[in-house]
Amino acid sequence: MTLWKRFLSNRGSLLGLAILIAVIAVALLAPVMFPRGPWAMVQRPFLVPFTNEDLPLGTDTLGRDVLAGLVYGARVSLLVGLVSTVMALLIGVPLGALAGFYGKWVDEGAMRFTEFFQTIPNFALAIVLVAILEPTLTSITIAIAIVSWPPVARLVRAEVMSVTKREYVDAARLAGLSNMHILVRQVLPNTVSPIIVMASLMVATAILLESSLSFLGLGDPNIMSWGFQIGAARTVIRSAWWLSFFPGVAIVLTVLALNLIGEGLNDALNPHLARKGR
Amino acid sequence: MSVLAINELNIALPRGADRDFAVKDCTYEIGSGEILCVVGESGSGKSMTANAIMGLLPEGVTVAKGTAQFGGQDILRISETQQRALRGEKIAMIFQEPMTALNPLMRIGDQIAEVFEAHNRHRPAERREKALALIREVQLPDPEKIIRAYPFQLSGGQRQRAMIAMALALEPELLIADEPTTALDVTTQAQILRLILDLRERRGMAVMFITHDFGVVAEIADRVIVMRYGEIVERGTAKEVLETPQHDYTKRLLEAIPSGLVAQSVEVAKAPALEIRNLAKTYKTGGGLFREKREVRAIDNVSLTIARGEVLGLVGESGSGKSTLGRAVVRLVTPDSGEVVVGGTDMAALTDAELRKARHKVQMVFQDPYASLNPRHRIMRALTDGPIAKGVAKTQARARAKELMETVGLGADAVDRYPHEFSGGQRQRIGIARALAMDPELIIADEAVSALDVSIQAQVLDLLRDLRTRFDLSILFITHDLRVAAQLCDRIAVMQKGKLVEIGPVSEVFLNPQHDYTRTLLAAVPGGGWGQAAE
Amino acid sequence: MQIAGTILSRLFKAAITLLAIAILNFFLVHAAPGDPATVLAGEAGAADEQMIADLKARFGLDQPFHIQLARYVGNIVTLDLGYSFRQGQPVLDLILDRLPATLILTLTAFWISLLAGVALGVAASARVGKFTDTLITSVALLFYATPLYWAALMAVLVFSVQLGWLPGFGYETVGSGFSGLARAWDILKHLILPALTLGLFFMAVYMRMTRASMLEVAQQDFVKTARAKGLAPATIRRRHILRNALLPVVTLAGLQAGQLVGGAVLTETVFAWPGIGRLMFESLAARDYNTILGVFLVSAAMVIVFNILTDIVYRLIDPRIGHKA
Amino acid sequence: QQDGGRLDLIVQPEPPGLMLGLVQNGPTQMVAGQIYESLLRYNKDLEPQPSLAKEWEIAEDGMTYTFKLQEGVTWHDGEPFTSADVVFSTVFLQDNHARFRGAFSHVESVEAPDDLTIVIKMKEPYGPFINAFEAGSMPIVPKHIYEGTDYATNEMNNTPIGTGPYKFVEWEKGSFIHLTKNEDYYIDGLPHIDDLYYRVVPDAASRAVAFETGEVQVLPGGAVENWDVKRLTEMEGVCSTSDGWEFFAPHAWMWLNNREGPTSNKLFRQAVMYAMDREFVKDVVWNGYGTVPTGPVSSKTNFYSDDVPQYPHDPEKAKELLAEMGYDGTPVRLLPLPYGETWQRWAEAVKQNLEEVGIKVDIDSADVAGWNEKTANWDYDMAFTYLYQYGDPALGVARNYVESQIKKGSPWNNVEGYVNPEMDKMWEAAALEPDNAKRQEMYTTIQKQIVEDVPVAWLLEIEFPTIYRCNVKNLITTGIGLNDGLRDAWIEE
Ligand SMILES: Nc1ncnc2c1ncn2[C@@H]1O[C@H](COP(=O)(O)OP(=O)(O)OP(=O)(O)O)[C@@H](O)[C@H]1O
Ligand SMILES: Nc1ncnc2c1ncn2[C@@H]1O[C@H](COP(=O)(O)OP(=O)(O)OP(=O)(O)O)[C@@H](O)[C@H]1O
Ligand SMILES: [Mg+2]
Ligand SMILES: [Mg+2]
Repeated sequence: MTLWKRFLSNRGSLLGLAILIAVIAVALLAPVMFPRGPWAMVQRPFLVPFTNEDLPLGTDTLGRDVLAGLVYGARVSLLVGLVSTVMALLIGVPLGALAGFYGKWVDEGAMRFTEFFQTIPNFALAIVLVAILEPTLTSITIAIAIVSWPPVARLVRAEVMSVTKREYVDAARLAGLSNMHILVRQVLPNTVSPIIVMASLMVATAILLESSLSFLGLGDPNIMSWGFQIGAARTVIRSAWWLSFFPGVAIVLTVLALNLIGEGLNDALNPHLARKGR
Repeated sequence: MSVLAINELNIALPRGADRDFAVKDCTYEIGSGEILCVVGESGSGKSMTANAIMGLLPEGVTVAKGTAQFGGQDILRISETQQRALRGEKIAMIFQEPMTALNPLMRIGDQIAEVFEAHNRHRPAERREKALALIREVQLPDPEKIIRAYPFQLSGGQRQRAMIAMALALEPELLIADEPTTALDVTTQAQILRLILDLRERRGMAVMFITHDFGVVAEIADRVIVMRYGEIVERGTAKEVLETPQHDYTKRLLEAIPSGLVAQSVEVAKAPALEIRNLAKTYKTGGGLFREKREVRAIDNVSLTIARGEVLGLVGESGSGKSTLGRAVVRLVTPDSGEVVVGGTDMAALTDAELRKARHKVQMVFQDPYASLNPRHRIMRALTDGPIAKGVAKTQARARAKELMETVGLGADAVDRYPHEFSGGQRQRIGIARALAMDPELIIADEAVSALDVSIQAQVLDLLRDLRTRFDLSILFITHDLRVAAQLCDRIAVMQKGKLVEIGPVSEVFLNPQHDYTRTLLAAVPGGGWGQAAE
Repeated sequence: MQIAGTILSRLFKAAITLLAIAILNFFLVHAAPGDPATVLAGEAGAADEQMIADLKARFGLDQPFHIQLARYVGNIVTLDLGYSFRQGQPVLDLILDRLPATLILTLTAFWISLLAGVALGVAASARVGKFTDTLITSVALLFYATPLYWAALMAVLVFSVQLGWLPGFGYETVGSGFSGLARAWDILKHLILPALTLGLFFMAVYMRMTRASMLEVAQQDFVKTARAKGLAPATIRRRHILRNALLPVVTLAGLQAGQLVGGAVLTETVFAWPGIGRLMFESLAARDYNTILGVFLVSAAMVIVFNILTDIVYRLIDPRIGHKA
Repeated sequence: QQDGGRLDLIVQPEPPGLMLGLVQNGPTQMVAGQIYESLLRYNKDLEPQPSLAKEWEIAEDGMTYTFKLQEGVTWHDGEPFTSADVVFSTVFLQDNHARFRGAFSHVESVEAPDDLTIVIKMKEPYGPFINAFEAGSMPIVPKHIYEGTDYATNEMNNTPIGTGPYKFVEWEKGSFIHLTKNEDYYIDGLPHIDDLYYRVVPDAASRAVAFETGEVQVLPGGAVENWDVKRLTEMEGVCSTSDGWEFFAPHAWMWLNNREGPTSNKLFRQAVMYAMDREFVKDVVWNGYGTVPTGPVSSKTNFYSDDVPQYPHDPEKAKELLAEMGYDGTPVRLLPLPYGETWQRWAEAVKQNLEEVGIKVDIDSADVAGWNEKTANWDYDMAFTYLYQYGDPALGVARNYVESQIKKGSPWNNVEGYVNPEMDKMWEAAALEPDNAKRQEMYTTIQKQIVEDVPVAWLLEIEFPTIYRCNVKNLITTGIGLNDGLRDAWIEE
């Protein structure tokens, strides 16, 4: 696979991939590494990092292991990021594709509908949705998905519109293929590269959004996430810097990794850059 | 005295390109007031030579060896700053593609005046005057308006002339013109050639003219060099090269040129394969915020018929509605009114589902072979998707695809390759194979050979001729190359501004044109020697 | 005149959209658990049935839902945003009070991010692949990935608490009695930290977009034409590449400028900035229906206004749009 | 003592309004308590002190209260203050003030024989009545502004007029409320400070920063999270006090739903009490502030008794009780109070404690409105809350345990659904008993029984330390704290 090779030849995307794999591995292994879970109060509170071998990252306000929280938080952050992105894609891609492909009233209708969701500032909308649904992991994921699909729909619509105008689509029509066949098998595959790149950005944005909601006290209280850790630590940021620092770094690293991967995919899928051999 | 002397020029391509050197060991000179035509097949390194002289090689491409003496210095070795001083002032270039060579967001006048600015000539107010004078000189209509216009408001020919005005602004000693007329129809092409000749007369500048059209060579060249695979295979005066070619490749090129002779056509009088009655199509575009509506009558009440086994040539200037007509026949464009009857069924009256069933009767070979192939699908899929949708069994469709690939001369194994692995001419043939796979009664061939150099052009035309005799196929052949039309077609239809202005047997239209526009068109064909009946 | 006509028709469409959004919002907001009466009663630390009944009647919550909706729509149509019973003020006054602060903050952040982002993008693209490019791209990525509120807290710690250079929160020095220039300077000082924190993220976005766009435009033929004229690289970059590269950036900027108005909740909260983002959030917490709806409507209107402005800017940059054929 | 200067305080959250007669939530009381006054104030021992009433007298039988008003008092707009205003206020508050309504349900009539005298006649003797005259409980509002108008929409609500030591100047919504010295205050020489600025800073961390950078000088209780309290109080020139909450005596507990689910079982509720490590929470979450309560009545409130069953942290005992009841592992929902990080951590600690003895807990989550909705509609298993005691069990405690106060729709009554008719009779009798010794006896019995039944899980007698710069003097002088203390405060240069 040349795409894969090209992707791996990029140092940035390789680094991103390595980080992401590490994060995923840690997330999967969490119960093995910390069988008592992230909430157990294991030591005195505010234990400074690197002073106790068993608790390398110290403890938080209630004496819980920061590292355990970080590791369990990885699960939630990734889950929210990935699931909400997939949901957003599931709404945005079909809607955008139909709008772009059929045009006319389908387009008009779909775009009005999209505009609806775009006109309310998305963070505000997320807040309202979480408030209505009450903060649980599910409702947060749904809210994030709901506010992030409109750009997907717009992007896919624009891409599909432009691909639909290409001559090979006309050729497919001449061959007597049905509309669905053309849309699914001829048009959509040619729009994947910008969608992939955008999706990588969305995963990152979703993680940030979840943490922002947590910061405002709209997180799921039963679930340890990085945003929760930072939000909970912000009032002690002066006396216990590490409580928000480590999860902050974890977010930065993960988002960075996702971006590097997205950028790498973008480059790998871009024939211009491929030709230059960069 | 030579203006430019190139010695042993080698241009290296980056790793992974199709060969190591784009240009290899080229040596030649251009004297002042001389027009040197550079011809050769696509990819032979013509543009690269020109770019090297300008110091504008694309990234990764480098000069490996050789010198280019200009005004007493080796311009391949001087610094970027020194090169900048030369560019525009001493050496100017007209690029191949006028549509994209102008900044879309800047007024034409400003773009011309910018040349003065780059070299600190004149005061700002004077620059405008000078730009205006140049616009007059290249005979753009309505100079006062044009100077304030944006590129998109100009036609292709007008843009090309604006480019020329820019190139001539500082009266350079050397003008490099890279295929400046490929995209233009013959009338516009003729105007531009005249302009260049005229300027050469008046200013005595040297011209390096890159082209693949031998008509143009015959018309303007003093001397000619022929390139292939980055090497010069032949050189000499225009007369020498055209009349007594030495190298095999040159000979083949010259043989492949469609002759200017018109075959006496035989009337084909079988049942009609296609009847078009009172067809009309008007494009309305725009209409968003700030956007005003634009209306173009692309087809204006056109009626014609094509008999079984007949080839009808459709010619006319760019934008006259030829492609639209072709697309309306296959219903890729829905006409506003009129009928399209294919083998007895009115295509325009079918429902979507019926249409899908009837589609296979008419197939189209698209103008741009690359754009019409899905880059992500193998050729096999391009050739079998249609037949399978039509109801042909999979194995049968695959067998037929291989057979067709043999027919068009590409070999059965080629079905497993992706479109980008083929050359332009090969893709064109894939397009034809795809059309044939549907067993059509009628093929619309839209500028099927315009992008190809003459040797490949000849291959494709042979194929089409062969197919017509073998399958009794009807063809609507859309082109802007009248020589090609004369070679292949039984009848010729001439379009102008959406209207059919003339239609008749080839010999009649070419030898005895009735309409003014047809006459202008014919007169503009470069290379002369036109319009004799074949013995 | 044509333009005035299209703007009018666009505004009309916008009005319809706004009305629809208002109704949707009405359902959304009322779907949240609790109502302003219970919140107020809850805060009072004591309540009896009579109090809650009184409050409900005062807020019009004793009416059936459809009547409330009808009343609301009636108000909206007559451009009346209603009355905030909680705050005892017409919603419009509340919003107009807060809007300037939000506009100052978001527009400053917007311009900082746009100008700096574009400048950095241009700089990075000019030296693509070199050290400067790597540096700019990495720093931008870092800004992009850093949670906004975290950056905000850090900024306050460093610049306000440790260094004491800048005020850490608030809109202006309270009770200073400043006026005129002195007041403007005072507000400016308060503005720096929040505007920077809010701007950094978007700066990164614009930077990346500009860089990509510059690189793409630089490939186009007309750039070669410009070089063939003998123009200096800086001139080419500014006059030819940048202007063309800006088109997608403008589109994005327009979308985001609109979103910024209602979207600065976090920054406004951390920096105690008295803007409408916070007003929205606090009203939501208090279920002050009319106020939330008002803020939503105003920010939706802002989004639409910015869309129209974007179109105008677009048209100024690109002559191809809106031209007679 | 020095006059002049300006004092910046935090008010959190921003009050919805300042008209104390209409709105009585915490922040409103804190700001409007400087503007409005009542007839009395209460010192730290909860003894009545003069305010608008110069002297007062309670008849032997407890059936008549006579107040003599201060002379020469004017409203902030210059109108004279008279007994008519007091009479009008009782009418006004009847319509708008739930707690006032409760206390005044024992009142027969209010009369003003002359401009400076008020006579209140009771229907029955009501011991705690004398504790009901603080500004938050009975603010005196100007008759000349409100009489005959629609109170709720009166324009003047936005520019409140009172008799207090400070006058309203300006309210920049979202930023600050500015009060200024009342030059015509009826006590000569008071107040000392020229300007008060109540600053609205929504984020707790920013509030700490505001105090550190010197931008504000007073952090009222609860303005910063407890973890910051220690750091701030250790700073140079910073003082703190837990005084000023005696009247309110905030008492925190978890409502345990007595109606359904595992919490309806007394054994389960007792297990919860044993399972919780309340000392740990006090030390860690509350940074050592506060007292672990023994029962429903705060140790600061009158008629407190510690002669009740004790519930130390004893997980084993808790497990035994659970086993005895046959707890089947049904998960219980825990609703924290959405008032910031401290409360959130608290809920997490409790959850952890309970899970350690085998009770499965899901933390429910809701914002203030959601919390109100859920508690008011009994849609919870365990719910955090804290309530004020207002100096007397009859005013602040009884409402949570008597059957007559089981009313859906308000989170400020017997939300847990505790029913004990015998106790109800005792509560009633104790409130009407004029003899304090007898009252004490009855309240002791009540406390014993209720602690045995564990209708709610008492968590903490909350102490809200007020943190301030030491150069601010006389900041807190009464049992009501910052809510009315600033008339005596002064700033040392
Ligand atoms: N940017 C590039 N990188 C690598 N190889 C290139 C690049 N541009 C052109 N080439 C290769 O250089 C060779 C010469 O190209 P050039 O553009 O000079 O051809 P040409 O003679 O102008 O052809 P045409 O008639 O099609 O314009 C070709 O083999 C082409 O594939
Ligand atoms: N999709 C479209 N929307 C609007 N206008 C169109 C569209 N397609 C073609 N036109 C316009 O219709 C006219 C006829 O176009 P058409 O493509 O048929 O010309 P043509 O004769 O094929 O020209 P060429 O020789 O350049 O291919 C032109 O003016 C063109 O600008
Ligand atoms: Mg070329
Ligand atoms: Mg065409």
